Amino acid sequence: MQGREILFIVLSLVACFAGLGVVLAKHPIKSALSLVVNMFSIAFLYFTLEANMLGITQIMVYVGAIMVLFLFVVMLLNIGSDRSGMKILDLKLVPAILIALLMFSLISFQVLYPLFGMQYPVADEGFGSPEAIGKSLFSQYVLPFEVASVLLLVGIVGAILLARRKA
Amino acid sequence: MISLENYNWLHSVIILMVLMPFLGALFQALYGKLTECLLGVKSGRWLLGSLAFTFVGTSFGLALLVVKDIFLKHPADVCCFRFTYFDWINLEVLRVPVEMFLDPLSITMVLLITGVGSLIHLYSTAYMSDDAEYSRFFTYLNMFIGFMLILVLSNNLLLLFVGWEGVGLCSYLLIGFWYKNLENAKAANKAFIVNRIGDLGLLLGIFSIAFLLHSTYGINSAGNVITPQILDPRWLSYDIIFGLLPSILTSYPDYATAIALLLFVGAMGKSAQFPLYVWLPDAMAGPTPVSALIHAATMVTSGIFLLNRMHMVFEFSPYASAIVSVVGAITAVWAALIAFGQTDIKKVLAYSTVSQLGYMFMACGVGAYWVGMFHVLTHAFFKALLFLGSGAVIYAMAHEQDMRRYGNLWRYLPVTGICMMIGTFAIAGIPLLSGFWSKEAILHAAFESSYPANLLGVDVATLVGWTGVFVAILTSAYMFRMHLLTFGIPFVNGAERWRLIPAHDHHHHHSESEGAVESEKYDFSDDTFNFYRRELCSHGCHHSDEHHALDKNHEPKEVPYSMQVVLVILAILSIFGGFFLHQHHFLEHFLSSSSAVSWVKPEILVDSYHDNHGVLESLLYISILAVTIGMSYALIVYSRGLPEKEGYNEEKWSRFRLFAKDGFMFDSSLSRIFGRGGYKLSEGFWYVFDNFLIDGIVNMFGKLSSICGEMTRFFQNGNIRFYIFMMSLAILVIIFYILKGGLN
Amino acid sequence: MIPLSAYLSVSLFLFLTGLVGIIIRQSPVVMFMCIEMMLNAVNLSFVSFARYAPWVASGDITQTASQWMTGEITVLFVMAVAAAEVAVGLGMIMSIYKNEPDVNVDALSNLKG
Amino acid sequence: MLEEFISNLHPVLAIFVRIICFSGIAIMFVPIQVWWERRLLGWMQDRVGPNRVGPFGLLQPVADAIKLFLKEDHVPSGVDKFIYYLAPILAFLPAFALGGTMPWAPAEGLYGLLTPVADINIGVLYVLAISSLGSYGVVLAGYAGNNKYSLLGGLRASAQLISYELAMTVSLAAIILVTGSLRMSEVVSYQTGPLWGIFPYIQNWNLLTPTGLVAGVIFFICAIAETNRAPFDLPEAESELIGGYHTEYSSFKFGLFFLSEYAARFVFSGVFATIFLGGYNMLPVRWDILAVDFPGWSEWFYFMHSANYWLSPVAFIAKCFLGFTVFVWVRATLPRLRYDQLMSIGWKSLLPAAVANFIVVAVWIMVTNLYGMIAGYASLVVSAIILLVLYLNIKAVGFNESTSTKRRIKMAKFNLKENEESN
Repeated sequence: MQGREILFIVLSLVACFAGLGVVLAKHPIKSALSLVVNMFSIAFLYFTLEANMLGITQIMVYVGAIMVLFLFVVMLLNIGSDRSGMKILDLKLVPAILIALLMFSLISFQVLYPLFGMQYPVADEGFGSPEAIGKSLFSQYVLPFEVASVLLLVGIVGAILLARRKA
Repeated sequence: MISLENYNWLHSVIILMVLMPFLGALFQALYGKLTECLLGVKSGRWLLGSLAFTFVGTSFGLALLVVKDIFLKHPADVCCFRFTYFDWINLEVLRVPVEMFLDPLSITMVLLITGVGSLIHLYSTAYMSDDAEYSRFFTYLNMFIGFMLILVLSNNLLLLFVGWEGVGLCSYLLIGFWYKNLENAKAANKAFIVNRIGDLGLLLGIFSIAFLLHSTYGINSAGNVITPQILDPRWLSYDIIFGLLPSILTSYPDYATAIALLLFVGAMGKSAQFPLYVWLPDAMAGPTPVSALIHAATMVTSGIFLLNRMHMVFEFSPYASAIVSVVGAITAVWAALIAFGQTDIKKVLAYSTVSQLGYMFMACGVGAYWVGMFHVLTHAFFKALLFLGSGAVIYAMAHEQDMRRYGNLWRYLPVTGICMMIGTFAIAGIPLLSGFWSKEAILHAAFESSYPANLLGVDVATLVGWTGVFVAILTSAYMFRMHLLTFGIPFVNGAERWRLIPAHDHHHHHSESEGAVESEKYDFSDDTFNFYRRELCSHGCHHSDEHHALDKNHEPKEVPYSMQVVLVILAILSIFGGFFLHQHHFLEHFLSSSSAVSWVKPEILVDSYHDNHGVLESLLYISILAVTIGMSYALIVYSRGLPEKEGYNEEKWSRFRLFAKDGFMFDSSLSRIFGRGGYKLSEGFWYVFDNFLIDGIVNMFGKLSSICGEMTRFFQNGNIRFYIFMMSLAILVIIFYILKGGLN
Repeated sequence: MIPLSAYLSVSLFLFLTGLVGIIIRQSPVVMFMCIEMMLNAVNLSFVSFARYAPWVASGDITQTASQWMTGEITVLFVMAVAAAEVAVGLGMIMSIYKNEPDVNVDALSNLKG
Repeated sequence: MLEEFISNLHPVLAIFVRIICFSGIAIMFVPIQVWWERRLLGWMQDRVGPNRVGPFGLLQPVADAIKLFLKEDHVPSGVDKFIYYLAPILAFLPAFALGGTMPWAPAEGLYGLLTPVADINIGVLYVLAISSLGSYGVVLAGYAGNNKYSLLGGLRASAQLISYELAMTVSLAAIILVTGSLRMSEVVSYQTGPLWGIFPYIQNWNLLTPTGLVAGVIFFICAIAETNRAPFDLPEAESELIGGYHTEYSSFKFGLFFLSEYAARFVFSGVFATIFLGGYNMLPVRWDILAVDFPGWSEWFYFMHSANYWLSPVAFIAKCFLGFTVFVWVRATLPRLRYDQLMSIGWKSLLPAAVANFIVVAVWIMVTNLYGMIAGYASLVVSAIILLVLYLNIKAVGFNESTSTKRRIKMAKFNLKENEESN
């Protein structure tokens, strides 16, 4: 066991528990906080994958902006815990978990198990660096990049339209 | 061919010539109202009018430049130029460039269009000066000139079609210029729709030429080039067509007849030939300068131009040529007879135009294409003169168009009167005036035609010739009738006839009559004031303050100088134009040489069997006699003013004249057959097809989908979580399927 | 050495947790959070695939960047889309809550057939 | 000796040493800052300030701290305990983590082992990411207080942070564009180049360049907003919200908020100094170049050069204090904004200005690369003028609108009066 493995195990455990927390927490604020932790740990998982730029972007975009928005909305609307509660005896609970288990076992047997021996190549200098991402973003992926910017613009307009007070 | 290297400037001059009017139109359309706002209405309109005139005048100047430097320096038969600008359509097998073709025929038309066009622009600046939508008028007018230039200058059939449709559009817009009056809008629609029939013919003609070229020499369905001859994909351009057609048509003479007739249908629509002439008289609803420019001098002659351009096809088909001349003859007689029943001065001129167009087609039909163009030119001079003169009269007479209200206008409008008299003399064929020369040429061509034009056992050419003589009689008769009714000094029943209209207080009456018009807007059953009301409708709404109705205190005044100048110029052209063009057979040599490719005429055409030597020798006397007969009839009947038989009370009219007034019921029976018949037919179709077949199918699908909806609505329960649940179930199944190797 | 499967199984676990969360939770905000978590899970698998791709260690950055950065670029785009989606989605949730202060997703079934 | 000791440490321990070096300084300076702020405020407001405890009141912060920690640690009833305890920690951590990539001395010799904590290739982004985390403490504190005023404070804080984060990011993007690197040490070393590429003896501190000046001003305003200081201190506006998000906190937990606020200001000043004020360099003078060009004075210049190296931590801390002083100065000068003013400044002024600045920089770099330096500066001027004219046009439209509304209101009143008279 080296440091890297320990780090991975810790991070993935944190991520998984935080993920469970998102689903199981009664109060939306706690769900949101769990999600923050989840995303933070995913960001650090990115770091372990040597995707520094993506990790920091993950923190900036998800943790710094999106989750703050979530918290803001939850607080602004003062959403309490599910008044009706999460029905433990909800008819959908059991089938949903069943489906999840089925899918997990199916994929892990069919996909994850064969991939277990996958080699871990030594990354080049500059893998995941801002230069590499920038270069491919502005050369090969410039069209999707522009489309994404338009999408963001549309998103802004849509959000303003949806959220503004009716006159 | 002259080498083009010394004439590089031609390339840009030609496109500039075409673009100038469009630029003018653009300016008028974009900045017309702005100019009026900025400079005030009066000076703004002065600027707009002069600009409109300048743009067209520049084109005319460029055309003159081309004539001076090219056509006067070189023999006509080498003056053929092709200018390619850019590709419009570029496919593997078809390339349609925007290209211009300059030859004697097209430069003749260009001179005519821009020359007469700029004169009429000049005239219009005064005529339209108090119309509310000055710049719109000039937008259309400039655009018309531009499209007309495209039509005559284009080097391929598609571009010709663009010009063809463009002038049709402008004609439509200008007929319906005063669109607030429903009658005008209807007239515009009529012109447009009737022209569509002709355009369909033209399109079919173009298609069949393309088909013929393509199927005979082109590329077969497998994509293989059958003959190496057609490697140039510009096979809609004239130079290619004319190079290939003769050999094809020699082997397929029936195609020649079919194509020629289809093209002729196109020409019939645009040039108002017999069944399709009905739109032209109604087109007089537009402003008078428009009638002069579009519906007398230029656009309606584009049919003749087409025949001249494509004359190769016609020369391969004597039958089609015979049909052309017969249709022309029928039109000439028919319209001339109708003209006798008309009391509206512009309608008389409209029918006269139709009749003269028939004349031109007669000439083309007997094989004398250059004569057709000759008559186009002279007719443009004197008919534009007559229309503009009538416009001047209408202008002076408070927009009254009924000749029965005129009389004795010599006293008030001497310049207009003299000019119109020259025009009348010219159209009637008084010797030495321009109409005389062209009419003589037509008759001459008919009698000495070399065509074996034997249709159903009748010697068509000779028949057409005699018809021409008859039409000459009729023409001089109705033209002098018009002139005498308008200007003639009545010998017997005294005064000017508008003095009989009771006087009325302008403003009071005006509001009253406007109210009346408002209440019974489209009911013109009381037809004494038919035209009066119509004019009121069309003009009254625009400038009710300035124009008053005609009444007995009206004093006609001579029109502004800018209009008089135009009249005088055109009068001079009407006097000397024909002689000038005819001397030393100038025009004949000039036009006959115009073709992109010279080809050997088919042998069938050389054989001539009819013998009209006697007639030809005495033709001059015959035609002079014809003019004299017509003129003396008119003098006898109309020199004493308006005869009782043609007065305001139409019950006293003769049956023939009443019949002619209605256009021999042709128009109304057309609408009855096609309008009502079509309605009944479609009603039947609606009952059978729509009710049972289509509705049944549609209802079946509706019922089917509603049944399906009933079946599937269980799943549509609005519960998002349920949807997601089902979705994940489906994903599971899909993953299972994929992992099981289902995609292999 | 961490195998690729480890990352993928974390990713799969988070994805399925999100899926179960969407199905069993009734608050729209929490459902939305679950969606975000699923997106993140997928992102994680993208990044790990990008890192474990066998051609990572071949060639210099300028030449092959576009090849081996594809996974990471995709993640960037997913983030952009998620940002837009959150902006609009939260706007919608705001307007839903304005009409109904206590929202249960099951009650929002006006469009049922 | 020290160098050897540190370089022989386990890398994880070495990182700990660096963290302690940095955050120890940051925490150590908090009391001094408190004293300095109070004295300065007193001076600016024409009063004395704390002067009883110790010489010049220097021990006043210590006394305050003792008082604070001896207070009863009160937990209001009905709060969400977990979040209530979590919030101060979340407020405390980012304030220090912010400086993680900030070099407070040159990366040579001894200093190179002590700073920065991690010179990663995304240092500037790291700063932005961590500064965006600063909102969590405030927001959660506001929520956990179970108090309407606290909640309002938290809401305001989160809205404000998100709004100003954008302008801050874009203003830094302009600097990144100029520098060409996200690495903090490269940002600093870029600033040691010749000024504007023209003056060889002066360092090219970003604040001395036109676009850098604009970006710097925007960044500093945003920094004030991000740390919730006056005039953007709406989340803790005493007159409206009592104390805002920390109303319900007392004793140690309040102390953490207090500490983190001062630390955040200090560290933000440090970031500002690093990115805009030439980092750890003492003066904007290029001593080494001078030494080469003027051999007669070279010894003195070399001395200054080495002094620049050895005194760099001092210079850096001095710059941090300078920034902190500006914070205090602004607080003493400007009144608190209204909430709508805050939003409109963020969205309508700072963000467009930052974007405009970014565009100007992009054009400048582009033109410089294509047509040379002179054309580049010309394009800078031209595009700035164009953007200014555009801005003035928009402004004019806005003025017209507002005046027309006013006029309409006046007219309406007038008509009302008329009607009354006629009645």
